[in-house]
This record gives sequence, structure tokens and C-alpha cells, in this order.
Amino acid sequence: MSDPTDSAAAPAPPQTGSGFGPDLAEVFGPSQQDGGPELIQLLTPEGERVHHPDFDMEFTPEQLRGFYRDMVMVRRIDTESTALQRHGELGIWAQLLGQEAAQVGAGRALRPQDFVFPTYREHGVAWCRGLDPLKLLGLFRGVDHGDWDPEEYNFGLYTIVIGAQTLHATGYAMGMQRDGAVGTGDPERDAAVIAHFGDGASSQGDVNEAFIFAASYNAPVVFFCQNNQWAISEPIERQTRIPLYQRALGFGFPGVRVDGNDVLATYAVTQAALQRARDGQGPTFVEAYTYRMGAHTTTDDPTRYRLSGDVESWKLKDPISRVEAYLRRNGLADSAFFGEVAGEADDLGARLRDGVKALPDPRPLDIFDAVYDETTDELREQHDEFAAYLDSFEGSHA
Amino acid sequence: MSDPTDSAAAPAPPQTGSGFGPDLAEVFGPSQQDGGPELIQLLTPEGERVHHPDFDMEFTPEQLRGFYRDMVMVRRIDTESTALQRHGELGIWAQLLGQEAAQVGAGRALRPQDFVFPTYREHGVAWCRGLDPLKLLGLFRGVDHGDWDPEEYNFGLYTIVIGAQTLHATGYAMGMQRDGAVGTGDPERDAAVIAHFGDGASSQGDVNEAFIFAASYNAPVVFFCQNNQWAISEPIERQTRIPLYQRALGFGFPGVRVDGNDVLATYAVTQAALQRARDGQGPTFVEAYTYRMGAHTTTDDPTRYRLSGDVESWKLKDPISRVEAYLRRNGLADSAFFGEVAGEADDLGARLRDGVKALPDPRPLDIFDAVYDETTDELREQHDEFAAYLDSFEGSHA
Amino acid sequence: MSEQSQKITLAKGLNMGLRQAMEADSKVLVMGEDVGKLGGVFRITDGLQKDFGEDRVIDSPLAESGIVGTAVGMAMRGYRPVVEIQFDGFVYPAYDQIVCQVAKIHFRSKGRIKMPIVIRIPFGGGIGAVEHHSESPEAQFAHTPGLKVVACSNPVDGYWMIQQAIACDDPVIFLEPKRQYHADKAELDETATPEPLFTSRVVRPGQDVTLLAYGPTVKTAMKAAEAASGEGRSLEVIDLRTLSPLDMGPVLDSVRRTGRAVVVHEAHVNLGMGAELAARITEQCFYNLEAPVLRVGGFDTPYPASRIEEEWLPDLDRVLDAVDRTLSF
Amino acid sequence: MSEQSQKITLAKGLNMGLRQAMEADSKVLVMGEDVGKLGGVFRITDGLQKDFGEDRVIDSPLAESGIVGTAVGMAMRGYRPVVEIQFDGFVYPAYDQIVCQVAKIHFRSKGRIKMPIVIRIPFGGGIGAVEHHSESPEAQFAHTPGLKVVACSNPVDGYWMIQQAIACDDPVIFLEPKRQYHADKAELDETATPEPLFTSRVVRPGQDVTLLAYGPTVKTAMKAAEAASGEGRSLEVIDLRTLSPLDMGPVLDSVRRTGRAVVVHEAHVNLGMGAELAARITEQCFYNLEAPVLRVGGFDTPYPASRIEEEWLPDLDRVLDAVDRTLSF
Ligand SMILES: Cc1ncc(C[n+]2csc(CCOP(=O)(O)OP(=O)(O)O)c2C)c(N)n1
Ligand SMILES: Cc1ncc(C[n+]2csc(CCOP(=O)(O)OP(=O)(O)O)c2C)c(N)n1
Ligand SMILES: [Mg+2]
Ligand SMILES: [Mg+2]
Repeated sequence: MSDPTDSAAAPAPPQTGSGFGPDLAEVFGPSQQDGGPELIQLLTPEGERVHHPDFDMEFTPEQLRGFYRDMVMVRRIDTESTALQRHGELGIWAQLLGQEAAQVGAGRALRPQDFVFPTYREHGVAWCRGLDPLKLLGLFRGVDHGDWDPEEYNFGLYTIVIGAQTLHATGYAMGMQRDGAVGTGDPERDAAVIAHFGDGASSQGDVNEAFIFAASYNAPVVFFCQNNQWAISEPIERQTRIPLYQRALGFGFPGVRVDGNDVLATYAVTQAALQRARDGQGPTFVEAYTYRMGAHTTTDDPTRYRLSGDVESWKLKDPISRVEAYLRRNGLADSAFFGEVAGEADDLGARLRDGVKALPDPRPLDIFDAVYDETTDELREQHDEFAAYLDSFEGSHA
Repeated sequence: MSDPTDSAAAPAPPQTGSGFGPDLAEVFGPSQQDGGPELIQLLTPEGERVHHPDFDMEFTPEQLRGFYRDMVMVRRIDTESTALQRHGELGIWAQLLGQEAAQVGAGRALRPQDFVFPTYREHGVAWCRGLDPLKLLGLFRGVDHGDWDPEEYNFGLYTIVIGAQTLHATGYAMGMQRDGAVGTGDPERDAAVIAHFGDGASSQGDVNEAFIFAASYNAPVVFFCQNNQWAISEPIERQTRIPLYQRALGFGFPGVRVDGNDVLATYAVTQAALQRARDGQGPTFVEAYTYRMGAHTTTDDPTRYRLSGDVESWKLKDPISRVEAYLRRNGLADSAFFGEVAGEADDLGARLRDGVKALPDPRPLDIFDAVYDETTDELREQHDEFAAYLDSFEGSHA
Repeated sequence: MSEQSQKITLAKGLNMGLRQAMEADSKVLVMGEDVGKLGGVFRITDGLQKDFGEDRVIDSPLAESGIVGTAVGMAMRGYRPVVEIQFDGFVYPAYDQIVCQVAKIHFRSKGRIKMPIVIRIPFGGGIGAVEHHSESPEAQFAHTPGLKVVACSNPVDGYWMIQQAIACDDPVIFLEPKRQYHADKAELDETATPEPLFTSRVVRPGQDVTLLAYGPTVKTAMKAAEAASGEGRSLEVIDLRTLSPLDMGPVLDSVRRTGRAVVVHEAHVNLGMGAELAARITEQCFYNLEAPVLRVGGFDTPYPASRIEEEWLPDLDRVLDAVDRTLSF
Repeated sequence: MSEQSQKITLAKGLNMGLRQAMEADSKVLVMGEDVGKLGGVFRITDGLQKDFGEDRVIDSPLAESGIVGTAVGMAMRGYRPVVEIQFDGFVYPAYDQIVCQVAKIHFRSKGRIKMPIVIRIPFGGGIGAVEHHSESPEAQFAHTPGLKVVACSNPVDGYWMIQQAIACDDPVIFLEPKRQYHADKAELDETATPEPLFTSRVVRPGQDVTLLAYGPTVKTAMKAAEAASGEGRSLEVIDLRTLSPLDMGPVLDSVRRTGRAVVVHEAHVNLGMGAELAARITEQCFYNLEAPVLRVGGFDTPYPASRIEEEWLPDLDRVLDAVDRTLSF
């Protein structure tokens, strides 16, 4: 036998193929810093209305006041829950401070028939779906894993395993296709799914598989990524070296980057993306460019890994103050309005404080509930044995 | 408490955001059909040398004859092994018919210090690495899971779980970075990894995670995808709706589509990509656009899912005949040469036929070998008990 | 053979059962790799796409987590997806979706969300395949609360059990002994009333030792019982059929009579189903046992190269050896 | 306290052990989510990136399969990666890489490729966390040939065992009882010679019943033994430390003396380690057993909401109840 290495083609002189396109430096440029030129914005941090060639929209004063009110209420849910955690009423709380516009903009773009797949941080979207915020607290208090009916609100349960819900969203959207609820032209009927996830999540296999399935079946799903710049202690640069919204292009569907601290732009872009989906045009990736102003959760200590200066600079881009500035400057809301909203927020805060303590603790035997739709003899036996065991303590446990 | 739904912004008239870019029809156009304009080619199916602005290269007659010989030998390995499976000498065989140029082009672009992570179909790359093809047959005969030393050939074991090896490749490349074997400028030292996978594999989470890790750490790895248009019975359209090489763009590194039936172009592009990696410029995605002329494996029946007409049209693009045509037309090889190669191939065929039968069967007690580097008492016990059990049959088993 | 009865293989039984289920309920979908035109690599879904269309028999991208994860979403939307995992060894990319989502969503949602998903897995060895094509992953799923796990062993059970699994509102891991797909034929009477899904069954009565088997090893156990009867030993064989929940009734009845039990499975012995069965039997029949429950299974090594697989797999001789050992205790 | 000895927590012991291992061998790398600047969510890798640099203490993208899969590649290149999985419930996306690759590559390659990877998993419950943060996945890994599985229970073992696991040329699943990280301090003598890694240890001698525990339940078992001694019952407690391989020597010795055993773990009872221990003990001590081996563990339900977790977890009372039951057999 001849030696197969004999016929090795002689190595050619190295060539650094310019055919591979522009240089690293060019491609992986500084657009990460301030959102870059591709950032879609309708309201500047200073509260000035700007226009966008593709996503411009008119908003009524009522809509604008509605956004403001939503964001104030959502922020109050957040600060109140953070305080409740500090007081030991919650085990943990996932803060959304700074992400109010991204969530309210996305949440308000939904129609009733649309369906939401949240992460663990979508308190603002939950608010827009009409979910009583008290219902969110059970999971963080540790009395349940989410005690609302997803079908009642078209708002799924919080999902903690990063990215898993993006596949559920895609499958749900495929179900809508099969139900004939896409592309009929009937606005009451056509529906879409929105899948929330974070910048960190974009690295999970599941999320990328969701992109592939959604593209392959042209499923009516909007992938709504809140790029809050951090996955716990890891900066966005660990997950991607180009603007994240461009990820979608490689999967064959559009991606856009919107100013996630601008509720108007987020609303406009998300509703357009949802409409594309409802119309049967398939998936879209929306990167809401924002910042996690707080800690990852109440157990996190961000001073260990990020500079306070960064946080300060993002304070100037606060989502609520820019709407307030716009409303005031244009005389669209008076101080009575602002006072009213503040009062409502105070009421909500009080209601959460009282309500959280009233959330019923689970009872020991609840452990065996709902493991199966049809329970098993085995489990019934474990239940009964445990019941007898608890009884043996003369009522001290059960 | 006020009802949170009260403040819903009134739904705006639907808008089908042109801002999302060009229409589906435009983006997801017909480029899948013939490789499209982005296909990099240096030798046409008719055997004409063409030039490319970025990836042009000069080849010596010796190199060209080498490619020819490699491809003929590799095809013989394939046809012979297919026959051996038909004769019951192999349990199964993964055919590469039609993919010879993609594999030889890639395999010959490697330097000794580079490392290869193959799938189960990289017989042609194995050939280029100097691996005795007989060693490949053990796995398919069922006597082992691959009986070569990866370090000896810098050629990893075949990996059957789709895509898993792309992460190994990325990790190995990260190891090279840590060894100071990247970007030193020393051609004997600088090294790269090549990860092979198929078009179907591109849908696996692992593969997409490999892209993310490679981009994040700028690892010296070339992702070499043989798009042979099929994943068993599923056409490429199920995995992507845009040209596959564009997947890389979303991860922030270059992707190119090369004519995988053109050994010259595949060689030129792969070696440029490898050199980028060795130089410390990071990952590249190379889509070798080719066609699986045979069945998925010898147990597959492609007549159930594809048209014979498709196969016929790809016959016209045969990787070997175009090199032969070029060599003949330009007087770069005479009939003595072609006869010699044919003879060599016959010898190889005979050697495989004889050799496969001589591959030693594993013995029952081998089962317990190499489970661990340091075996356990438990396993030693199972071994001894089984030995005693076998002995009890008076030598009929062991 | 009556009009309703015909001789079928396991592959045919499963195919017919799937067809029945799809005809009975338009919400039933089939998803997986190559399940469409090809009819699956084992042809279990043969002809279904032709008759029910691409919307109900869905060829998926090559990604198991994606298949199971999208099936979860479809189930939430009211569908009843039947997922095919091409081979046992390829279920692991979907493992997270199975154990963290499929298994837990009903519990997480306090029963508000049902998960009527069937995950079909051709399992076990003996077909001369390469690595990852001969695994027995059942113990891992049986260890996971929220999943139900069953294994069929014969054509008739295949026909009924797949329909029952699809009708079940809980997620079912449905294990199919791939080496039996085309092995034996059995007579199917489509008008019969099947036993409930989550029940075990004595398939051969006996007095001396109880053999517990499921899936591919039922045949092995039956052969062993046959051989033993030649030596005057009477072995009772139970086809467990359901692995989670276990149906301990017939098992304990039997062991109380025989005083001896041998569990036979292809999965690794260490922490395999045999461990759980041994623990439960011992706890519940402590004073009836004449010998410890013995286990015959795959060795605690990765599945070997195929030319040695028959040595690795539990066979008639190894079962009889264990029977000898339990009888000489 | 001597110069070499100091009082440390488990978190500190692990941190010191990792540091030692990194100092001793420059091929040792640490990889995972947030292991760098943050030092991990439990601070086990605190300060390591600062001292060993970003090349050796690697913050990874948020993808567990990616972490383990790249670790495999680094191991092939001669490195010794120590992977941190942030919480037990997040190991499943990496499950395929662990069971099909990490566990099998040595075997597949006939021993040519070594896989000296340590996969650290903070495991178990009791910290008041949300879903997926309190799982006990050990049985699934112990069922997988090719992996070795150990669990530490105290600061001193943490310090030594992590170093031994890193020095081991086989892949080790290294389970750390997260509720113990900052719970108790123990005196560490860095000059001592540790016992070998794959050995179990009697941590409290006794005559009446053998308690088998590991990880977080060692403390529970010790408390139970203490309480029982007040009632004149002498319980022997064994800290298993190694789950695969099992070190049956000390276990069998003990059960031969006591005739009774109770296994305590947080994992679900069904197909948990207790099943395997019960099966082996019964097989090897059949005539010594006065009662069946009993198992106390997590119920066969998903881990519950945290305000009820202490009821779900095996506690002192449930262990004593099992002790009562075994004694009244
Ligand atoms: C599979 C998995 N791995 C790890 C974790 C732990 N974890 C929870 S949140 C988080 C960071 C997520 O970052 P990102 O996706 O950006 O979302 P954000 O929290 O910033 O909203 C991590 C690592 C998890 N929940 N699931
Ligand atoms: C995780 C996994 N799922 C399924 C399979 C079964 N399988 C083997 S090859 C194959 C198709 C692969 O297609 P592609 O990636 O295009 O490579 P090709 O075979 O065409 O070279 C499938 C589905 C597998 N080996 N691994
Ligand atoms: Mg984030
Ligand atoms: Mg292919």
C-alpha cells in the first residue's frame, strides 16, 4: 500500500483572504457603547420627540399619559418588592429598575389574543396583561411557582431555566398557525406570540434553536430581547461581539435594535413586529437596548463587577423622566395628573405590602398536588403515609 | 386598587414596518438552487479554470495531480466500503460519494500541527491526515469505536452525536491559545482547529453555542460545514431559509460559500480561513456547497424522499471528472499517470477487502477495559464474575 | 383470522396505533427527524404524512431540544404532540426540556397547564449499530417525577399502548424495543378491549422464581422460562409494561408466592430499574423472600462495540445463571 | 490553633482547595458563569481570577452545554478544566455533553484520551430558593458508567476532596451541599494526609442501626444519631462521600454488625441512591438483615415552593421515624 500522505499538496504561501470581508475592527466596532446609529428612537433622553423613517408613529396624549402611568406603577411594583425582600417578606426579587419602558412598550403593543412567554423579570409586561402584581409575588415569596392562569391572561408562567421558554413560544406560535389564527386579515383573529429573554440567554442553544424552528416554519413569534447589558456579572461582550440584533440576520429573519428606554420607540417597533407575525410574515428579533439599573436580583452585589459611573450615565437615560419631560413641556399633563398617578402608585404599594403577608403558605400535603393530571397509586400512598406521619405529631406539623 | 388594564394605550393602526428590511421573497431567494452568485469557484464543472477576486491561487501540476489522486483513492475507500457492507463485512457505512473535493480540499489545507474534529463521514480528511483507511472500518464493522490515536494524526475520533464535536473543537482551539500556539508569526508553531459538521448539524444548539464561544474568545477554529443538501431525508430548506454560510454573520465572524465539488476552491478558501485562525484573527465559517450523491448510509433508501433527477444534475458537477478534464486538456497528466492512480486504487481496494476480515473481534472481557483511567473495585468485580461465568461454559464463550 | 384480526409486527402495530390516534383526534401531531416522507428511520410513521399532511406530521430541524421544546408550546396551545426521538442515545440534547419543562409544567402551574406529550424512544440494543444507538435511558426518566414511563414488548401492546399513551393527559416517555420492531408477528384483534396502560401483566405463570422484565427483555425472560421448564423449573414471567408508576400489585403477589425474584433489563445494573424493584420488593415482602432479589442487566460500562454486544446484553444463559443463584441461596 | 490550622467554612475550604490545585498545576483551569470577577454566585471561586488571570479563570457565555463541551476540548488539549455549574437545576442543558462525551470519550478512545474534568455542582435544597435551585441530580450521574461521582459534606473534606478530584484522571461529578457552604466552620490542618477520594467513612460509630448519608444529609443523620442516643439508641453514621463507585466495604461491615440500615438523601426516593444501596446491601448481607433497608428522601414530586421545602426534605424526625420502623420490624 502506498502512504496516503505522499500526495500531500505542497503548502501554499499563507493568504489572509480579504475575501472574508471587512476587518475585525470595522465589524466589531463601538456600536455597543451607546446603542450606535442603528438604535431606533422616537423620544430622546431629554424628552424630545424625534422621527424615524421607518417606525414613526403618532401618539395621542392619552396614550402618552397611559405609558407614563404604566411605567410609574411598574417601577413601584419593583421598588416595593425590593423593599419587601429586604424586610424578609420575599425570598428574592428580580429587579427591573430601568427596564420599564422596554416592558411597557412591548406589553402595550400586544392584542388580547397574542400570547406572552416571559422570563422571571417581566413584571411590567405582566402589568400590561392585567395581572394583579400580587400574583407575581408568590413565586418570590416561595409559596408557589406562579399562581395565575396563563390562559386567562395569555401570559405564560415565569420560566427560570434561561431560554427554555423561547422554544415553547415558537411551538405555541406553530400551534396558532395550525389553528388558522395567522394571516387571515381578521384583526380580531390573527395572533402572535412574544418571547422574552435576556442578552445572556441569547447564548443558550435553546434560544438559537428557537430561531431556527421559527425561521424554518415561518412561525408568528417576536423574539424580544432586553439587552440590559448584563447577565449577572457578565457584560454583553461575553455573549456577542457584534450588536445582538444582528444575530437574527444569520437565521434569515429581520432584527432591529430599539432604544429600550424609549417607550414610544419600543411600542412602535414591537407592534410592527407583532403585526408582521400576525400577518404571516414570520419571526422578528427585537433587541431592546436598555440597562439593568439595579442588581441582578436582591441577592446580587453588582459593585463587585461594574463601575458606578456606568450606572450614573444610564440614569440620564431614565425611561420615565423623558416621558414626564415631554408631557410637561408640551402641556399634555398637569400636576393633578402627576399627583394622581403618584397616589395610585402609593395605593398599589400599600396593597402589595399588606397583600404579600396574606398570601397563603402552602400546606405540607400540597406537595403531592398536581404532580400529574391523573395521580398515581404510588404517589397517593406517599401522600397517605406522610399524612399519617404528620398526624403522629399531634397536629404540630399539619 | 385600580385595574391595571385601564391605562392600556389605545391600539394604533397596524403598520407593516418596512424598517425590517427587504421583503421575504428578496432575502430568501433562489440562491439555494445552484449555490448562487456567492459561490466561490476556481474550477468549473467542465474543468475550466476561473478566477476569483479574493481567493485566487496558483497550483503546481504536482499539486493538481495530488488532488486528483487523493480524490480517486478516497472514492475507492468509499465504494469499496459500501461493497463490504453489502457483503456483510461492515454493519453500516457512511458514504461520502460526491464529497471528495470538499474533504480533500479541506484536508490538504491543514498543517501538521492543526487539529481536526470530524463527524462520522470524514474519510477523505482522514486520508489526508495519513490515517490508514483500514482503521476507519473498525467502527463500521463494530469491532471498536475508532481505533486510532488522535494525537498521532491530530485527527479526533469520529463523533456520532450531531454537532457535539464543534464544541470540543472550540475548546481545543482555546487550549491552543493558552499554549501560545496562535498568532506568534511562526509558521511551524501557529496552529488552528477545523470542526467538520453537516448542514443538518447546523440546527443543533451545540453548534450554535460553538459559534458563540468561538466568537467570544476569538478562538482559532474553522467551522467547515459540508452542505450536502440533505440530513438523511430532510432537505437543507428545513434547517435554514437563507444560504447557510450567512449564519456566521449573525455571530460576528465571516462566512463564505465555496463550491465543495471544486477541490481547488475548497483548498484555497480553507487554507485562507485556517491561516486567519492561526494568525489570531479568530473563527471563520466555510460552507462547502456539495451534494450527497449516495444514500445517507448504507441503511438508507433515498428513493423514498428525493428525485433521481436531482442526483443526475449533480453528476454533471462531479468533483473528480472536472480535475481530470483540466489535467488532460492542459496536458498536465498523461495516461500513464491515470493508469497508475487506478492501479493504486485497485491495490487499496484489495487491501481493504483483505484487511477488514482480519480486524480482530473484541473479546467479551474487553467490555470492561478503559471505562476509567483508574478502574474501580466494582468494575473489577463485575469483570471477575463475568470471567468466572464465562469459564463455567467450558470455553464456549470466551 | 377474523375480519378484525391480522398478523402484525411491532412496527406495524405502532404505525396502526398512531394512525388510529390521529384519526380519532385532530389535535394529535407527530413530530421528529425524518418522520415525514421517510416515515422515520424505522418506518414507524410510514404513510402518516401522506395521509395527514405536513401540518400534522412535521419533519423538524435536526435539534432534539427544539423538537421537545416546541412540542411543549404546542401542548400549551391544546395540541397533543407525539415526538419521535430517532434513537435512544439522541434524547440527551432534549433532556433539559424533558426533565425541567415537560415533567414540571403541570406541577408548576398547579395543574392549569396539561402536558399531553408522548415522547417515543426506540431503545435497547442488539441491532448491530454504532455507538449511541443502543442505549436504555429509562431509569433516568423514571427517577423524574412528573413523567410517566412505559415500555411495550410486543405488537399487540404496541398498538394499544401508543393509543393509550396519546390519550393520557400526562407526559409519557414511550419506550419501544427497537430490535423487536420487525422481529415477531402477533395476531391483533382491533375490537378487543385493552388492559389499562399503567398495569403490569403476568405473561407466563410459574411457581419457583419470578422474572421481571420489560421491553426487549420480555422475550429473553420467556425464553429463559421455556428453557428452565425443560429442567423442571417453573418460572413466572411478568411484563412490567409500566416503569413509572410501577404497578407493584402483580409483582408482590408473585414474589409472595415464589419467594424469589430476578429482574432483567438491558440498562446498566447500577441504579437501573432493578435497584428500585429490589428495594421495594424487599421492603414489602421481607419475610417472604428466600433469597435477595437478583439483577441481570447491562454491565456498568458504556455500551460496547456491536460485535460484542450480545455478550454485554443479558441473555437466556445469564438469566438462568441468576435463577440458579437465587435458588441456591 | 497551630500555624497550619484554621477554622474554615465549606465555601472557604473549596476556595482554598481550588487555589491549591491551581498553584500546583498550571494546566488547571476554572470555567463557568460568573466565576471571574464575581467569584461565582456562592463566591467559591472568589479571588481566583484576580490571581490566576482571565486565561485560567474563564467567565463563559451563558450556555452550559457550551461550557462542558469546550471543557472537553480543553481536556483533549491537555488541560484540567474545573467547571462550575451555577445551580444543580442548570446542569441539564449540559447533560448530553456529560453522558455522551465526558463519560464516554475515555472508553471510546480505548483509553487514549483522558478526561480529567471536574464538574462542580452546588446541590440540594434548604436555601429558600426558587425553582431549579434545589435539585439533587446525583443518581442520574451515578447511573452513567465512565463518570465518578462524589459529594462532600464538610469544610475539611471540601478542601481535600476538590484537590483529589482535580488530580483524578477520570471525570468527576463533584457535588457540594450548598446549604452548608457558609453554615458551619471546622478546623483545617493543611499538613494532614487526607483519606483517598473514593472511600466512605464512619463519622459516628454505633450498634443498633446504620445510617447512610452524603452531602447535606450527613448533618441530618448526625443530628438524628445525637437525638437517638438520648433515647438509648446507638446509631452508626456513615458519610458515603463517594457515590460512584460506591465504597461498600464500610457499609457492609456496619450493616453486618447492626442488621439494619436507613439511607438518607434529598434526591427523590424512587431510583435514588437509596435504591441501589438497598439492593446491594440486601444481596450481600441477606442473612444479616433484621429488617429491610429503609429509605428516607425527597418525595417523588418535583421540588416544592420554598416555604414548604423543609417538609419535603428529609429531616431529623423523618430519619428517626424510619429508625423506629426498622427497629420494629
Ligand atoms: C440554564 C440556566 N443557567 C443558569 C441560570 C442562572 N441565571 C439566572 S439569571 C442568569 C443571567 C441571565 O442573564 P440575561 O439573559 O441577560 O437576563 P437578565 O437576568 O439580565 O434579565 C443566570 C446565569 C439559569 N437560570 N438557567
Ligand atoms: C443528536 C443526534 N440526533 C440525531 C442523530 C441521527 N442522525 C445521524 S446523521 C443525521 C443527519 C445529519 O445530517 P447532516 O448534519 O447534514 O450531515 P450528513 O449526514 O448529511 O453528512 C441524523 C439525524 C444523531 N446522530 N445525533
Ligand atoms: Mg441581561
Ligand atoms: Mg447533510
